[in-house]
Amino acid sequence: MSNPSQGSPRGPAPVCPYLQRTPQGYVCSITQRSVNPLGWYCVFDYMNCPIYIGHLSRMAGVKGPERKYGEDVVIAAEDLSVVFKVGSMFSKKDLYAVDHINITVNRSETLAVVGESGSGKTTLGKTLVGLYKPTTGRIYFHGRDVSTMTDEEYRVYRLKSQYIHQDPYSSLNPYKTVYDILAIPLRANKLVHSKAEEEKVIFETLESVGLNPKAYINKYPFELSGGERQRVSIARALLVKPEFVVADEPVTMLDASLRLEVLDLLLSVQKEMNLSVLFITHDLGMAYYMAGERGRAAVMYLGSIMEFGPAKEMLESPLHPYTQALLSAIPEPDPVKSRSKKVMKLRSLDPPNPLRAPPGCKFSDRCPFAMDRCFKERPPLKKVGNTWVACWLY
Amino acid sequence: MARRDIINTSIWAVKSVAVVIAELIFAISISFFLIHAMPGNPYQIILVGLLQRGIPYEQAKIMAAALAGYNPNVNPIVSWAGYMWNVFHGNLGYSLIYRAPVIKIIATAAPWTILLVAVSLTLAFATGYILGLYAASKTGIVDALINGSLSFFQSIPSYVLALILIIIFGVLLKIAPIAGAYSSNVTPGFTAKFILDVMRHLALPLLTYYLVIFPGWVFGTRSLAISITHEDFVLVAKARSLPEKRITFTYIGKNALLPQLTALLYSYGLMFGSSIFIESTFAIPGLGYVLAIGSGSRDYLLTIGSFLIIIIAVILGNFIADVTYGLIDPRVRGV
Amino acid sequence: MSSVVLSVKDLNVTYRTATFDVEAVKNVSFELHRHEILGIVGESGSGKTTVALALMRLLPNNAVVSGKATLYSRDGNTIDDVLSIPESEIRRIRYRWGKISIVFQGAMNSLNPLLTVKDHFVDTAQAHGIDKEEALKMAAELLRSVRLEPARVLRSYPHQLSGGMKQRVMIALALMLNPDIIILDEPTTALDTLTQRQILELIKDLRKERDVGIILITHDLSVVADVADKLLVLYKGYVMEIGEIFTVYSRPYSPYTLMLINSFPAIGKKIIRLKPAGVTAKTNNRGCPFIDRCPFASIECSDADMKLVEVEPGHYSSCIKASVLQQQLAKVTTSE
Amino acid sequence: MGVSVPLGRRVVNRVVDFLHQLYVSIVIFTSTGQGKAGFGLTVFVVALALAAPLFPYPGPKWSNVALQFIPPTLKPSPWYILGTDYLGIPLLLDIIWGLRYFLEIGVIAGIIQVSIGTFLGLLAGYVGGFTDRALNFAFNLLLTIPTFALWLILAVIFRSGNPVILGFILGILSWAGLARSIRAAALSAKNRDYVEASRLLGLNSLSIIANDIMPAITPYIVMNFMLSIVGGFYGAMGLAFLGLIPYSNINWGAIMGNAFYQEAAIFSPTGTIPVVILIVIQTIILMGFVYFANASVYVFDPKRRREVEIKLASRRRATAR
Repeated sequence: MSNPSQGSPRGPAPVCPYLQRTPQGYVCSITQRSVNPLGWYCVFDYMNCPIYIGHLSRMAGVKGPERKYGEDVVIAAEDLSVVFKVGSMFSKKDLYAVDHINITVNRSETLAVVGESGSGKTTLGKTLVGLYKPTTGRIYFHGRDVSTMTDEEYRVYRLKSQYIHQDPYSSLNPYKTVYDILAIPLRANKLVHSKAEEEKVIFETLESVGLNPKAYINKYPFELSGGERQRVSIARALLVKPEFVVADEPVTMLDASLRLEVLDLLLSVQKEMNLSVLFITHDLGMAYYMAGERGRAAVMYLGSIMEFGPAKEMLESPLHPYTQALLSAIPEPDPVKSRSKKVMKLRSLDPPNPLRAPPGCKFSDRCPFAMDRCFKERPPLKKVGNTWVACWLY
Repeated sequence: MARRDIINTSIWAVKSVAVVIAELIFAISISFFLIHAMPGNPYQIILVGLLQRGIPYEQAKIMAAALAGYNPNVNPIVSWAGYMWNVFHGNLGYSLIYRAPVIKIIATAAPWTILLVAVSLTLAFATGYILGLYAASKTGIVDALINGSLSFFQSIPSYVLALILIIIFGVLLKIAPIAGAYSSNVTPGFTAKFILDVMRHLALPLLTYYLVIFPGWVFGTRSLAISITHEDFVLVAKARSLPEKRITFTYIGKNALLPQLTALLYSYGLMFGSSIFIESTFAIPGLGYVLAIGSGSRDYLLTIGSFLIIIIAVILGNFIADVTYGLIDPRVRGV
Repeated sequence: MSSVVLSVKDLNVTYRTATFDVEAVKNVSFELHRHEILGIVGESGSGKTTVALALMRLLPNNAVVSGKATLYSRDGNTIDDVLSIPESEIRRIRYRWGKISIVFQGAMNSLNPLLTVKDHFVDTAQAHGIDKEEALKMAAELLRSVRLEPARVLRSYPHQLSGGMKQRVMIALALMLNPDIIILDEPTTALDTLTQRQILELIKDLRKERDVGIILITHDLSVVADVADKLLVLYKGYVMEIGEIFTVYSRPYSPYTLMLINSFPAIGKKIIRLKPAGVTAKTNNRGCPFIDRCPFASIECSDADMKLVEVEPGHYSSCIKASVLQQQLAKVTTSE
Repeated sequence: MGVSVPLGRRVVNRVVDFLHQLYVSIVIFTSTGQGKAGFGLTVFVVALALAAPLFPYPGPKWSNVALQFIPPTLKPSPWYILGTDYLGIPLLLDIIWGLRYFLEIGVIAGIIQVSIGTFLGLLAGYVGGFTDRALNFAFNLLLTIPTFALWLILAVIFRSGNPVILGFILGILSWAGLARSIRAAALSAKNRDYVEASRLLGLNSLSIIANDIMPAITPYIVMNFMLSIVGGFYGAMGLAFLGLIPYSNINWGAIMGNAFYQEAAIFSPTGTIPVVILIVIQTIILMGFVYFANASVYVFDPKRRREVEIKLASRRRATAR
């Protein structure tokens, strides 16, 4: 599976004239707040600094960067699909890992994406942070279309959206100590100017993820437990003050008793830095725990969204048959409850081969309620109450 | 097999043949380039030789081109194509020291090398594979023994090993002839006496070849077998109380055989490399010997001709190993 | 005939390595009855797989095993100590796969990649003196019982089957010689949710249709909750608690079990937040292993001898403060 | 560490840290039997080669037909302790200067081989896509050619025993094997999550290669560098043994070849002594290099380094009390 990372045809970036260099570091001459410059832009408020935005359009003679979505939509995907060429040299087939998806993530919201392996949830996450190039559709960061951003804007978008990997054993460089793992990105992005400041930032970040800096900075990854590694990789993602983070099943590989601690850490960090988080999981229970009372969740199957709406309603009254099957399949620790759940008798045991997905509704070959319409036509997402669902039953 | 499997397998077969053809063309181009890089221009020497014999210039030019196998006085592309054509038709030029077409000399020399390489390689591969599998289940002294012997043989060049064997068996014990492919008083022919004599003469060279590569095979198979023993399906095989022999050969052995076949791919090059030394030391008139003599006496066409044949043998060897690999591992065939 | 099929007393396993000895399993005792599913729950490093390998006599040769395990086979004869009889005897009575069989984690790699599924069945049959035709007939019937289509599956290589299908092939293979006990070591871990549910349904049907005792090993309490009759909780080689699944869940008598139950963000259930009491264990490895994370720990715990005490009929716990735990638990749940 | 550290102090820190790391590496090297032997021999050989100018050059003024192939004696002077070669020159001097000659070839070949192999291997492994497929095909293509046969032909073309030329040719011919293993290592490293994370954190390809991929492939580079030195010994001695490069008495192959082909000295007891001495010395030295190469793999393993650092720290604490 080739990995077409994002390339963008853009010109050189204009300079923000309001950055002033003072002995203590850079200060924004308008707001007089000390800022951390990222090359020619201040890292924090670039996207929301009204003065700068207005100035950019006038100076660069570019029609002002029109903003598509509202102020609080941090990232949005419109008709997004990612297609991988699969198969041997001559019999190339298209694998729709992500199939025409529309999704939005608001400021300081946790949107849970639930799906089994092969549902395309990881590909969606990696495309939103710019690791994969979308085959169709566009991604909007702060309402700005990523493919038409200037080089500097694009660099800030990539830096402000981070990704936490699932496997703690391959997300940290085994040859570097924890200190180096955190120091290298800081230095590369010129976010610190002296060794002292570098150490201060690293110590603060480690403390914010519940690791005592003195004990951990000289350790190699092989000396850390699974839980500690996940904390270091979360710390690394927070170093660059991101605005949008994709957490791809961060606790699946950890022991049960450690999971809650890491999930709570993610929730507290999200509140503290009002991050928007895309939480990927295969467990609806965990999705609800992270999305919270008002949070939203989306159920994905073979690259498409089957149901998308408030997590609480989705758990109590699931609309789509696949969500119902998922709910009944999730084992409950309480023996009484788990044995009382009625089990959905699916028509076939095994998920279809993604390369030969059924023509109509993708779940049609396993869905016990499948009508002949389901086999022919693919159901669009329809709003039922305040949940969107793609099923001909509604 | 399902229709799809047949298609995939044939695609895989076509791909393998294409690779071989590309490699052949590459090898022939290298030798074409080498001929031109040679200081003394072989074509010139043959031309002068013919002129001295009184053959008119025009005719001599054509004859020289035919004899040398390439024609330098046309533009390079045509000359290259001409050379390619000649090679495919077996005309590798003319050897000055043997006064015969290179292909004939090689035809007489090749069997010796192929005999030596084939026999010693199969012996070393088989014994190394069996001993490696056996050693995988043993630890302690066997480890030290194998590691020690491997680094010992790895650090000895083949000609030094040949010298040692000559000193021990030839000079001190005097039980094996130390030079020549067969003694002079025996008439070559398909007689038992001749064959016996040849085998006596080839004993030491074969032993040298064998000792150069044998430890490598034992060590390779052993470390592979140990890593496979830790796989789940071996534990499950034990759990199903399958007989020990079945587990060692069909479960561990078969999976170890595959990577060893790829290792076979690259050991051909090594084998032909050391043939130059072993055949020269033991005066066995094989390809290596011809190459050494040829380059020693500046007979470039003979040198490059034998060099080309060696590469072609290596390429064919690779192809055979590649095909057997595909036959054994269904995934490679794209099933 | 009593319904007990296997009784294990004080099983101890220590791995001898060059530098130090690892005590993986420390005096584990339990009983397994016919038609019963015993769930063994433990996190990584709790020794649960070591227990399985010890029973299958598959431990590496640097493992030192002590204790007694008696197998009461369905065909009448009893093997009084499975752990100590010589290897030749094990082969003679075809103990492995004949009396007890095992399915390993996720079965991703349990099949030889160069042989077809058919070869695996024939291999197993011939090792146990069953001829080829008989074996193929049995294989077809077994594959249908695990809802797999024999014609296609028998012919294919392991890499052509999905995770769920390979798992079911392994279960069919494990049933082939109708053993008295089947051990399932993490059967659902590497599979996704829907396939996981199908495998658990299959295990429930197994228990009904066949006269076999099943040991289900997992790190995920909710997998056991759904399927098991009895629950055994392991932590760092010690048995923390054994009992009927329902009583253990509603009234856990070991803080570790409580923490395990608590660590699931189950839907609509109140989570009880418990902070460790911060008592540190003495250096020698005596005493309760869970002392540094236990919210109810105190100094005495570091000398606890981890012996199983019957706190309720059929319900055992090795926590010396088991009775205290119940009142404190009640206090914590009401106050919050 | 509050105030920013002056430049001088930082350089000193850097040097101290480097020496410490070097010391840790040496401890790891000498932890195994093979490692001790390999490290000791290699250091001794390199030191002797560098110190060669201190010894008289075994030039023609030493040649003395009367003392041809004499057994080891102290008669005329201690230099004759290992006897003499075909020209009557003391074998001891031949050996010392020979070491320098072979090391020169091996090091030059190693540098060229490692630089081309690493560059192309990284290019293929890291860039991937079409370049990877093309380069990988090229590597396999080059591997079908027996390097020594081609080296022999090129040696004939250049017809010189000059170590720089021989080293250069060997280097140019034999980088394909290293390139292939580096490509494999780079490919496996590239697909790891931490490389993706670095890309996300805005690190450019250069720093990703330096920080994330190089540590994984350094063991291959060191191993191959050592083996190319062994290759240098093999090749140069072999060429001289077959008499394909001009005779020079510091090339042990020439001495052995001479003893075997011309003088048939090998069959007379006096003739075999120099040959046997050379064989023994050459075997020991090459085994040293091979052991060094095998042991060098552990030096880069962070687990081993940590174990040694802990041991050193505890020993330091013990001595401090």
